[in-house]
Amino acid sequence: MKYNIDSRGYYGKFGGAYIPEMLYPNVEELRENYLTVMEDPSFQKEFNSLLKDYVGRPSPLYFASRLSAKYETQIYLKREDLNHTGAHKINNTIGQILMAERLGKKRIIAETGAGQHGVATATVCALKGLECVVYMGEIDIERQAPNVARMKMLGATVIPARSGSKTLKDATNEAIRDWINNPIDTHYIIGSVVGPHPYPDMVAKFQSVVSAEIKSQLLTQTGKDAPDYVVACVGGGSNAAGAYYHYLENTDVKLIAVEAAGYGVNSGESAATSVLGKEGIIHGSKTLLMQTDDGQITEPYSISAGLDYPGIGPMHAHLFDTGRAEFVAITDNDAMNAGLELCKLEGIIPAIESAHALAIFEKKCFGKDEVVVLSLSGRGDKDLATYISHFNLI
Amino acid sequence: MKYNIDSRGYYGKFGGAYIPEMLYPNVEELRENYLTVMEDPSFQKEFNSLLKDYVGRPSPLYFASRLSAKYETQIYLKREDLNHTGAHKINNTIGQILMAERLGKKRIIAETGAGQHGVATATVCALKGLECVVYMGEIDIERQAPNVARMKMLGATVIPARSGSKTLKDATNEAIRDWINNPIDTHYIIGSVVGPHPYPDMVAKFQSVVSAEIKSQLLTQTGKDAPDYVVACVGGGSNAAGAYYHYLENTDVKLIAVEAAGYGVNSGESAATSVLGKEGIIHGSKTLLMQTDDGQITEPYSISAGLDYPGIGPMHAHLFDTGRAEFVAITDNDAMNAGLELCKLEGIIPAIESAHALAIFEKKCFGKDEVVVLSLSGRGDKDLATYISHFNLI
Amino acid sequence: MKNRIQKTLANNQKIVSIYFTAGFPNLNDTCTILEKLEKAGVDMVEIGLPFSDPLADGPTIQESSTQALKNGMTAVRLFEQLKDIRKTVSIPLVLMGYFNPILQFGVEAFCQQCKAVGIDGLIIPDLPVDVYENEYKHLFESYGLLNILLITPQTSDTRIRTIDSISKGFVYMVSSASVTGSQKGFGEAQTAYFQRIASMGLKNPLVVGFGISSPETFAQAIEHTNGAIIGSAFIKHLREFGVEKIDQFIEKIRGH
Amino acid sequence: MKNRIQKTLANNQKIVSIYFTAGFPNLNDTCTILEKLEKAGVDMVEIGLPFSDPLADGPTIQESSTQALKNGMTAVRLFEQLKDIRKTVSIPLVLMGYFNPILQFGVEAFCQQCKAVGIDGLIIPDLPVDVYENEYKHLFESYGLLNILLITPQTSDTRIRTIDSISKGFVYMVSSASVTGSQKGFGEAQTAYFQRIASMGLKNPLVVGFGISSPETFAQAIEHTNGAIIGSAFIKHLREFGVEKIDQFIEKIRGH
Ligand SMILES: Cc1ncc(COP(=O)(O)O)c(C=O)c1O
Ligand SMILES: Cc1ncc(COP(=O)(O)O)c(C=O)c1O
Repeated sequence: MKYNIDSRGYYGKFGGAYIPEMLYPNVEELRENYLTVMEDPSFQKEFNSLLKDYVGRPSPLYFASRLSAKYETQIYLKREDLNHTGAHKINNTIGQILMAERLGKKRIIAETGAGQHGVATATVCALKGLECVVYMGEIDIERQAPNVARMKMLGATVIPARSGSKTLKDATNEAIRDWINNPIDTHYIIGSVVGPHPYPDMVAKFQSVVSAEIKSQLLTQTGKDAPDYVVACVGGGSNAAGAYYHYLENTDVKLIAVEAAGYGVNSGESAATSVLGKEGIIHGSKTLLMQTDDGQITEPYSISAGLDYPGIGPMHAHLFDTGRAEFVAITDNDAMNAGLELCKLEGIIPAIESAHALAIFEKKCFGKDEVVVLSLSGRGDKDLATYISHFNLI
Repeated sequence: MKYNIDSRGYYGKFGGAYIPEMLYPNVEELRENYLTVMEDPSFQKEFNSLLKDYVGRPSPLYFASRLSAKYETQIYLKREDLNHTGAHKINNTIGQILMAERLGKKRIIAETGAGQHGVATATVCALKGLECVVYMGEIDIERQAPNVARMKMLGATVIPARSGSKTLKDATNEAIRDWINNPIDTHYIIGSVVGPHPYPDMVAKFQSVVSAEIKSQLLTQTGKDAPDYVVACVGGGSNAAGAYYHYLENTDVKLIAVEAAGYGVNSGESAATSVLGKEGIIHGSKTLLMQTDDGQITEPYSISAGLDYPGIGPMHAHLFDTGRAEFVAITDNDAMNAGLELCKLEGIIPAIESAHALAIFEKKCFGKDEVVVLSLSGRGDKDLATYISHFNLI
Repeated sequence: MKNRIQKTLANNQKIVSIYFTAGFPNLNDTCTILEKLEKAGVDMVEIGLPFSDPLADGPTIQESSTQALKNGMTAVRLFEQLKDIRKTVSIPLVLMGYFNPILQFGVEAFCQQCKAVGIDGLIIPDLPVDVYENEYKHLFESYGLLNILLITPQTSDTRIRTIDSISKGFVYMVSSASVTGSQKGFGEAQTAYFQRIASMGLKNPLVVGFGISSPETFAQAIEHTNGAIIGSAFIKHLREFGVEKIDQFIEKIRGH
Repeated sequence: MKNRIQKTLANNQKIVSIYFTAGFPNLNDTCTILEKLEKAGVDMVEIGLPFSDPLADGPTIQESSTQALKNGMTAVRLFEQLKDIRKTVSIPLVLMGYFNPILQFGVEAFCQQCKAVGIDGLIIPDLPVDVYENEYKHLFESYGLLNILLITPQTSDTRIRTIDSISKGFVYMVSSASVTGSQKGFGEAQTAYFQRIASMGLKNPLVVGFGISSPETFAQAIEHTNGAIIGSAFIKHLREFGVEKIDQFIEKIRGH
């Protein structure tokens, strides 16, 4: 339990619940109930059956033979792109909607960056017949238009966040404001392992199904249940948390977290939190975040809406702090090239977020017999316009 | 074997191989080899492992509880929308690319309507490193833009078909012309159960995994391996063929085929082949097709690019002729409403093709305890623009 | 009683044959074109019955078919136009059409009409050999119509011999594996193919089609065979000049 | 030695308190605004240290914060501006700021500076009660700073009593569960809430904040409590009139 959460809601020195008193009842209600609810057999049963019959889990663990051949190592892709709605985000929203239902909530709010979490939230709200309001940065609304359309189809109200950098951070602020204004009947479905305790832990637990599956799939496919490496991109860090979860305490498994370097870590246009960030408070949690010397939160930049966030979840701050995970920053360009390469070699169009993780193979050499599991967190359908214009494919 | 193919390549009086001599060697090579290749254990092994680890099969059989409640019957959705690339089409292209590889082909061509088959073909070509050319009607290129972008990302060349109605029929003509011009190293991956024998049978066999899974999933979930009804939309008829396959000879299972009525069966803007069609020859097969009294093929119309085809596969012509399947025609409007309803009730955005099948519940009453399996052949991501403008969702 | 096709090919070792689409450029050009072709010294004509989906044809013939259909051409109308053709034209006439319109017309009725107006043979590219043999041979023969079958560079020797044995008028040698109109000129592979088939000693004469568009390709095609069919090149001529200057086109192709 | 906040609330049963964002509308307006507020008869002021992500604030205060940051406001600069404030202003001054900028400044250094310039209390909305108690209470107290804690209509009675027991200056009653500036007027639920808390007999005075924008809401707020804080309404006034007519604004709110 060195790398997981402690009983006070902290990962080492990171975490906690730095929230205004207005949010105290909501967060406290959740904190008091989340473990009991999650461990309830009826909850487990419904959660697992929706993951199986609705989301399509288990997602495959696919040995990417042409990619492996090119990089002379053993690459397995955890295919979260095949989930209903196209990313890992739905694992969490399924869990949280069942939680909200059991807490008697009637209205759901969420923030979204890439729109995947917004779509996943709108989806589960439709499934349960609950009202859904999604906050999304104005810039993200533009660059992830297909997901905005999907949310509307699903009956959600999408409200543009127009402050700050008009991206994920600002959408999160707006969602928190909504929650402050609607403390009784509303549940806030946070989309990553960020926010006040118990969110990071709750979201990580819902996403932990990913590494639970990796373990059993790897055992079947290779005879060993643990790989040499697990690689995942980190926006807030939920897909990484899910992919790492059951390996956190097994230090034979090396963890690699890939952040978005935008135009370059030192370009001033970046979202590489671990390099550029310092300890502080963002969205209710003590963690690493990009900020000025005065403690104003920096507006990040990445071509990838899902990684365009100035913080990381407290688990990841701790993994960075302790050296348990290696952090690598990947530029827009390198990510886009890696994304296109996966299309050409494996016939899979990855989300630009996931493409950042894929760029690891140009950055780092792995051994011929080493097994690298990479979290393919989402599919690139939402990113087609960005890909097409980046590569001039028209 | 009353409803399946006979040894001469016919379903009753439909089928055969009405092809120009230029295509004879290609088609004959395939006819001679397809069964042997498909039955080869190494083929089966690779096919099944790709279906599992790459495509994400089995696709779930999802009990749609809110939809079932609304229509007071037991509705199970076969979730082909969760397959890699978003539709059932990939089952067939995986099979055919392995076939092409074993026949030593180096270049792949395909036609596409909705673009799903084009994407599925471009995908398997990338996976195998083969050149890929996809023919697509100019109108379909416009209305299914996301799929055009995906094909380009995957490295395929998309060639617009500019003759006739500029839709699927014309793209098929162009693909056949290409094949005539490139008879030696090229394999033509047809996207539905149409074309000259052995295509209809080969494609049906590759798609039959769908009903094989339904049988075992239904047994687990309901204790019986056969439903009362299987419902599927029919463009060429491949998703229907897959969903019916293992129930063809079990006449306790009622089969419903849903065709596109466009603006109405008698509006002159329709693609309801079984009502409007007569026996004839299209794309190398004797089947039912929409045609003038002079035998000119009619230009069909449907809001759904994948159903916008003036023929149906010979299996379906036979199922219609013998009364084994009930054919129902659904208008654009009814399909769009049914599609939106699925979004709102179940959080699933269906392809407009599949939405036609869903409209059956407004047309036909099913018993409270009757089990209806519906082939949700694809997801609606490709159709967002059409949905959004149809419902004025901006 | 020999069929006109057989007679022509027996008399004339190197025939020039022209394909055109009935109803193009204008609905009622059919007879004029036929008469002018005969006058220009053409030995045989293929009259194309236009089809909406001519999948063995290249863009030139496709477009002419689309135009002809727009102009209102149908099988009924074509037979109507041809009803007195044998009063003015005596060279062999072959009707070329896709199977579906014929099927809708009724195959027997179609044969009957063909015979009535004086058609000598049929080319139905998408009527496969086995279906023809099993279902329609008897009918065609009873109306004195020769069914012209195709071979291509990919057709196996065995199959060529089968086709030769079924054929009565000539064997239509597709110059290369390609839809009509898509050849620039003949290369070594094609010449070798012409030679190879010629040396097989088939019972039927060989007539080459597809890709003959110039005096050079015409000369190459007939070197080892009994004649050649010009399609797309003639359609282009019609598109440009209408029914005028047909004689000049033929002269040019013959290379004198 | 009593803190100025405590003295003011002991003397004056119904205080009027104003919130404004330091550095808005212009970087150097801080002292002018403070002086004018005192002159207009305001009893206490909350000076907002602007933050990039003020998640408990509504659009009016957010925008003023963004503007203030653009103008160059920082904690360092604010303390610089306030260094002689106690020469001209004697009413209690509360600094209100989000926790992150304070953390970056260094919590102890921040307390030290507050004391040096004459700040009486702090409101840090995202510093939770337990963290305050465990980590910072000692520090705040050693610099004579009162930490003002909030309660809302959703706060349980038990928790209100805990907060009351930890509090020394006053309890900040959030009028309703909402971010600042989002109330139109007070309804029955709020009046009942004011009454309910008032009847709990807490040891600390109660000051109401959030949603006070008019003489009516002000009057309602102070009926059962010891005072009210006006924020967004005052920011809007500053946006429209700058530092002019502050006295008129205060007069209007007081309702005379
Ligand atoms: C496909 C995909 N991957 C990754 C992320 C980043 O989020 P997280 O770090 O929480 O996994 C997102 C966020 O939207 C996403 O859509
Ligand atoms: C999602 C989907 N469903 C159905 C169809 C119709 O094809 P078929 O009748 O062969 O299943 C298509 C064709 O593109 C499709 O994309």
